[in-house]
Amino acid sequence: MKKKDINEIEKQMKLANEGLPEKERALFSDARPSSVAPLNKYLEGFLNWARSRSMWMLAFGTGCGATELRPLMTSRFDMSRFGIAPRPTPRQAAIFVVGGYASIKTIKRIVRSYEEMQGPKYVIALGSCTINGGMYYDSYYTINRLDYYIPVDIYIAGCMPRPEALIAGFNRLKEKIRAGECEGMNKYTDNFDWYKKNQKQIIKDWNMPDYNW
Amino acid sequence: MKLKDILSPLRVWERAAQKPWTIKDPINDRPGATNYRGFHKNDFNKCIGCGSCEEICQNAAIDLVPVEGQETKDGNSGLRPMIDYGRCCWCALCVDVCPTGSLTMSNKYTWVADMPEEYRFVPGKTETKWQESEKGYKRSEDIHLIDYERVEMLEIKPEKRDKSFIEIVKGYNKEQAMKEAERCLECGICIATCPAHMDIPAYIAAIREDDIENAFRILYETNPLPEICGRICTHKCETACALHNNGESLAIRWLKRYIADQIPSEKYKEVLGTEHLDDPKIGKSIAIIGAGPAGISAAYYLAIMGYKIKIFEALPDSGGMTRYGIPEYRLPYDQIDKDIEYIKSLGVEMQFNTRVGKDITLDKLHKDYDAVFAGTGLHLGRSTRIPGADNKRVYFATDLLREVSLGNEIDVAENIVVIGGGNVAMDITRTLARLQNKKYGKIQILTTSLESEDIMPADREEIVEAREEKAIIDPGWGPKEIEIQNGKIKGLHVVKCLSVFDEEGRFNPKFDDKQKKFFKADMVVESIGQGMDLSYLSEDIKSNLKFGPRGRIQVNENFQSNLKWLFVGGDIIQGPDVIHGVANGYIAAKAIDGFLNKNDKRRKK
Amino acid sequence: MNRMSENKYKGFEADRSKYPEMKDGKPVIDLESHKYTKIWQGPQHPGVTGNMALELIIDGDEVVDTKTRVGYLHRAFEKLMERRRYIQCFPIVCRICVPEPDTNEYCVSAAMEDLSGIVVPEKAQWLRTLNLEMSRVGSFLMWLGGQAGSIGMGAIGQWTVGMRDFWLDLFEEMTGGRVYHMYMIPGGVRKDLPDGFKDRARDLIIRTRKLLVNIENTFFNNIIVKSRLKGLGIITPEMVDEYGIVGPNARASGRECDIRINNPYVKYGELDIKMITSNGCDAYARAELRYQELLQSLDLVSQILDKIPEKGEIQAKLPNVLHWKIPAGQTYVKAESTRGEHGFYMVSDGSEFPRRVFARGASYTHAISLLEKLAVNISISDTAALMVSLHTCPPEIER
Amino acid sequence: MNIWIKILYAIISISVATIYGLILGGFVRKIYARAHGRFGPPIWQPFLDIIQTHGRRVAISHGVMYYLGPVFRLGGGLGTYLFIPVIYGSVVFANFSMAGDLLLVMYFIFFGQLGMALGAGQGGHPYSPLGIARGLAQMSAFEVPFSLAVIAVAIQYQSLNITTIVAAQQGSILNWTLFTNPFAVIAAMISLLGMNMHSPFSIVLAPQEIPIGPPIEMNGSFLGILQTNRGLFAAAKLVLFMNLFFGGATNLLIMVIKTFFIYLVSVIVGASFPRFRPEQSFRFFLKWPTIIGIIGIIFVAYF
Amino acid sequence: MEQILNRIKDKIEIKISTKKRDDLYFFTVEKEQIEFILSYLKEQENFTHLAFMQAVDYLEDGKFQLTYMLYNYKIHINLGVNVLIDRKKAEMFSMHKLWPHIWQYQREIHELFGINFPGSPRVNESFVLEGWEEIPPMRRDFDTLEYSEKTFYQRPGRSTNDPKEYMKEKMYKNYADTPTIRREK
Repeated sequence: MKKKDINEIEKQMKLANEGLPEKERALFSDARPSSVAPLNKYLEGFLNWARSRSMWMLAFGTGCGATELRPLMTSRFDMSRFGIAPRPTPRQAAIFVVGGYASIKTIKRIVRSYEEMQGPKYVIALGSCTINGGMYYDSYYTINRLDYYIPVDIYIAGCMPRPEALIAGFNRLKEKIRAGECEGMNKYTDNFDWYKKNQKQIIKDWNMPDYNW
Repeated sequence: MKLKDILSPLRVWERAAQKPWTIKDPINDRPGATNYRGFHKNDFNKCIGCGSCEEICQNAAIDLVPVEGQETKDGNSGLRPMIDYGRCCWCALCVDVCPTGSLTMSNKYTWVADMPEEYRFVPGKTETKWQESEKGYKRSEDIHLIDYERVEMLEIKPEKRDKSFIEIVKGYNKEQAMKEAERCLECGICIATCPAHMDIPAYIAAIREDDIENAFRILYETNPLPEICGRICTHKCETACALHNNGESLAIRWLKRYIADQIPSEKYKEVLGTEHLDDPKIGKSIAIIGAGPAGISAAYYLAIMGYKIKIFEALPDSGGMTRYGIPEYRLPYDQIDKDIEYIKSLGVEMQFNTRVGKDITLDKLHKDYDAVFAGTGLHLGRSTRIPGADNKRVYFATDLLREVSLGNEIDVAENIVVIGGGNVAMDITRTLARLQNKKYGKIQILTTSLESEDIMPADREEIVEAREEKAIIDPGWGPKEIEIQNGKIKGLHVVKCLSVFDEEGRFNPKFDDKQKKFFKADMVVESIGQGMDLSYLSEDIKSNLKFGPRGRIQVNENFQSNLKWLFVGGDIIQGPDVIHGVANGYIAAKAIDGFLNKNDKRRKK
Repeated sequence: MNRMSENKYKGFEADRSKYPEMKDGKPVIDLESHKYTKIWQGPQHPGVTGNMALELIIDGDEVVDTKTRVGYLHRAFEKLMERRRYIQCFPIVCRICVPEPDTNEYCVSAAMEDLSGIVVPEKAQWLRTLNLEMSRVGSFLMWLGGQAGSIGMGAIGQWTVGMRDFWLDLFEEMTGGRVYHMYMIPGGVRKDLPDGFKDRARDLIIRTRKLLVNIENTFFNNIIVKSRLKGLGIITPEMVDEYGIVGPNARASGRECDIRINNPYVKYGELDIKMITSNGCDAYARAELRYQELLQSLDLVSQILDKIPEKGEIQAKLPNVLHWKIPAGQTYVKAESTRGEHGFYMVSDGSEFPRRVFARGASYTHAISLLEKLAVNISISDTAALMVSLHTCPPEIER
Repeated sequence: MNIWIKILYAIISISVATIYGLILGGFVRKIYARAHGRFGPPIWQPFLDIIQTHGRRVAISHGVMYYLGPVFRLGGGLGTYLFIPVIYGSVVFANFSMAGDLLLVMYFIFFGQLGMALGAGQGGHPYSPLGIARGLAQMSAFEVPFSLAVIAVAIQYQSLNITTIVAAQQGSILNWTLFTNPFAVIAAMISLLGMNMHSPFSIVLAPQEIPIGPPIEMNGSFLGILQTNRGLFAAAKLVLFMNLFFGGATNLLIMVIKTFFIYLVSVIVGASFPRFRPEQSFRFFLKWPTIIGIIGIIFVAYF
Repeated sequence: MEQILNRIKDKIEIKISTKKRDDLYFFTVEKEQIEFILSYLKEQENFTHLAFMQAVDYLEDGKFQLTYMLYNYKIHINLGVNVLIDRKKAEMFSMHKLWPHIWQYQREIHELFGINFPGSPRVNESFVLEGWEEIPPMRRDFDTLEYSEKTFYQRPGRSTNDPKEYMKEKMYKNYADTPTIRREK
């Protein structure tokens, strides 16, 4: 292969980061995210067990769903019993609870936070709004299907889902994690272009790097 | 800085000594409240698939889908709501609006799924954990999203009406009609039940919009006799009405009447757009026997399709049974005229006092016209054939009604017994009651029927009104014998009737001979059904015609007999009622059109 | 106001004079100079119900300039209502404010009733009053936890949110919904009280009072709470009109504005209710005032429970809601939410759909104009406390 | 003694201390939870958290210093711990106690924080430097009363060797510094509140103000190391306080009981008070505890 | 209140004035008078509290209606002042001198309705929308459902049946449409 071709391919492998101003591009990574295969069966099983017992949730309450997270965190339902703890920063969180409707302005932050989370990461979608638009199906400013923008592992029905339903959702997520079925992060990197296309279609002022490392 | 402010906060730890509030096992320990709005349930036995839930759902979460095992029938569309939990907001408006009360909610609220597509389900069909759950939100009887009470129809008081034949029902005024029209759910289930398949929701919507002319046009799409039907239709649609499940059905008939009443007869052509139909263009002509609803309906549609029509009628005026079988207090003659004059004005010729078979033969009609439609109706009375029924003071109801309509004097007796439980029986009862009242100043008429009160075929309001007019209705008796002394009727012996139909639904009355009664009478009127008079068919035709069960001429679904040129419809085929006649005439008219055009093409080939 | 004159509060008044450059009354901040840091707080923020971002320019720990950024929760309710039938509006409006949805339900129902001339039956009015007052209790409880949490006292939040959950249980029994009650429909309410409800409610009032005593001991008599909240975010009485401040925020600055008393709606006119005001003007005064109002609300709930009639219609007759037309006109209906004046301006054009519905939330000015003014020259530690102390509810800003 | 055996003992000692520190952390969470009216997480939750953080597949790094931050922090923890004799008289838990170790320990307490500051600064998130500024400022502030207390202790026992100090306190409960020099202990205990960073001195992490501050960008194994260190460092601090002021421990059980109660002071105060504003916190340390500390020194030196 | 209305009527001409409730009045004034009337109401008549300011789109008439809702703390009465402005030349005076917080209403109306407020502070800053490229969404001619369907991918696979049509299909399919009226031409 000629060197020129290799350069070309390398260039294609890089992200364009077109939303950024010229002088800032150098400050951001332009590498593509790549998927990470699970480790060998037993080690991964052990880690999955630990992951399922220590679920760090990003305390980003988007939409109404955040309201029911509060009773869940506090004395009546006390989710810390189940090893679920809120983390204030996406870097440390593994679970993203998208609490219902996401306006365009919020989905931008959701995408960004999701990308900043370090894998393996899981997404729980609450309520009707994330499934098929919910009661805002005809609103010009809320998305209809969350799975078009980030991969979703669990959907919980309700408007709002009650804390009990949320706990049931977390339990189901635990099962899935232990069974090793939650590979949303790899799904995201494998279908990266598709997700990006969808995201860029609705987020008109894309002024962030293409992938928020 | 106070010391209290430093020490007092340490009382936080008081809480540590108390029992924590935490629920041990939240998923199982906490069922939803008794009227919690959880996941949906649907009782298929009650659901009629009217789609009100779909209509009111502000999230467009509900679809109506066909469900296996749910058949489409009168008053039940066979569709069932499928709910998308990707839309639902659990506001329970669908539950509150459900006219049958079939849609409810359980108190279950936990549903987790991996795939969003799972969240579409048909409550009642899809197997769910909560279908059997007892608790949950149900429609409260105290709240009213839909008006289940009909707007009251003004009627003339019994004291005022029982002497005269003026129309009882006054009809809705604009305000009342709008209010009544507002009750419509627009589900459209009634359309299938209406024999003429009138677009009921559309014209009711037009009333709501106060666009009477449009409503009127919709009426004429399938029914050219709105004034008649607006008064005396058997309104089967109203039994199919979704509101009927939980209250009073919509007064569809009265609304139809309201529309027709609003348009003066001189505006008919303008509104319906039939000003320039005078000259038939096709050059084919059709003979119609009988100016009853079926014949007139056929004539109207054929006329607007451009055929030349001639109607032969044995009686001196048009309308058939509507004029000669229905008393004037229910259907004033000028209203019949209003409908029929318009049809006449479209160029339909009517020849009265001409009995086919006597004054003109059917064969001649066949020869002179391209097709013949016979809607001759049921004008012969049927007898109970009990001992004494052959007395001259035993009458048939149809004959008496015809005589009254023709204006002939009737020898009304002081004590009358009417046998029969149908609408005709009520008509004759009330007619004779009026005549009695005129003649004797009092009413002594008794109506008895085989059927007990709850299964009497007459309309409820007819029975109520008859009673208001002081006629006695004593149903549930089987006539045994008319007692006659010296050629004069003394009365009627009856025995208790236990059941009318057997288990297979056939007519097979059972009596209890021990319970007897005697009704005193000078005159007996039989009103147990009518028969047809097919004497106009010549032997030749008769032998070629195929007959179906109960002596009816066999016709295909287009009311065409096996003689291709002869179409038969109306009471002699279906019914008996006006709306079937109208529907038959409508179908037959189109079939005749198709039949003649087809012949055309063949000839050209 | 007396306190205002004291010298010790003077230092907390927004004073921009010490910043280098002022242009048109605004500081010119050059981020390139590396003297200032621009930092975003939010969209997620504990203590605030909903997402709202503060764009802060800080100099060290001190906030130099604040801009409120909203829109994360914009769902276009008003646009959606323009294409929904009148009856379909009430489930959607309660989503405008999550901790206290009932005020929205009441306002939109009352606006429709006002426009179409429907009179709500007596019992339904009482049930509405009960529901509104209970929702105030729930919202205040949540706010109290938020205020404590915003300055780092988690225990109070744990208690009050837990206690609020017991109130939600009552709501669930009464209305069938936990958070979104969708209880008040045009014409009345949806359900009568269940059996034994009053006893359970009275029991809960006693429990809540007990908890509040505990909170008074630990939160209000707390030296650090006082040191942090006193003098924070001073709203002078003059600012009340200038910034359209309503509700507890205005009452804590001495303004007598309580719609329940000034313009009584539903059955508030028949209750024994007193205007609570304070002259503290700062965050601590607001917290104390809200605490007093919470106690008053508990008192009102028990008053209502005593007065509620046993029997009666719970809904006036509506026309068929599927084609319910409301005569043309405009109206403005308001109610006192925990944040202040909450109103709905509804314009009808005689069709089956509203022409325009506007939800006026109290946070609209509190969180933007007012907060941008108050959140200057304070420590970055206090922005959260300040934001909560104004009781901002972002969903009602952008709707 | 053979150096290898010493190292082996040190490893055992470190493991025990870390495990103890983490369990103590888990237990404290449960105590907090009780005050909140709930049950709280299981006490082994910190271990699961550490496994989980180490089990992350991706761990983004921001540069060399970013790697060094957690390492320094752990180094600080180890350094602090390794020079404190944990159990008086025990060979295994003697660690590398030597003459003047008290100074070394005090240095190492600081060391970890500084290292962390470097690493967190590399993360580039604006909240990190805010948190670091607060953390270092507060540390400087509480270091004053703490140092004064330590000086008082050193003066009192005429030694900078912790083992000696512990030895001097043996015999009777009245020999504890707590009773011999209560002022110094009060000053030290107040600065312990700051050191443990519970409310009202939790200004560094302060999730409501500067979302978790310095470690905001830390993730995966970086965070795992920090968490491990938290267990170790907590144990080290408590053991140090126990040794200096509460008579040390002669066996593990006494160590556990004493340290637990020392920690409980922080917990009791922590649940009762909200957080200080940073400057309030600094001012606080430089005011009362400092005065008390000075009184402590005067008390030892002249009485 | 009647006195106040009379006093106002003395000063300017009020087009429409309605009493909605005892504590709610509305009247309509000309665009040019708005500045005067609002300051008069605020300064002289104690209508010091501006509850809100909003716009209504009357697409059919080509007008925007602006409403200023005032409140009087002394007599506890709400007063709505309506102004109709031309939809094509949608522009209004900024009232931020009277009430400082009105700028944000004006910013919102500017963004959602596209009405201009020259001189209003920060009026061009984005309020709730981010990266909006369509016409201002609260205008009546903006169809939100259509936009949503176009942009946000509704989940496919749903279909519904109208009971009316479905029953026709099942039960009386052959009962075809009305015969067309054949007319002379």
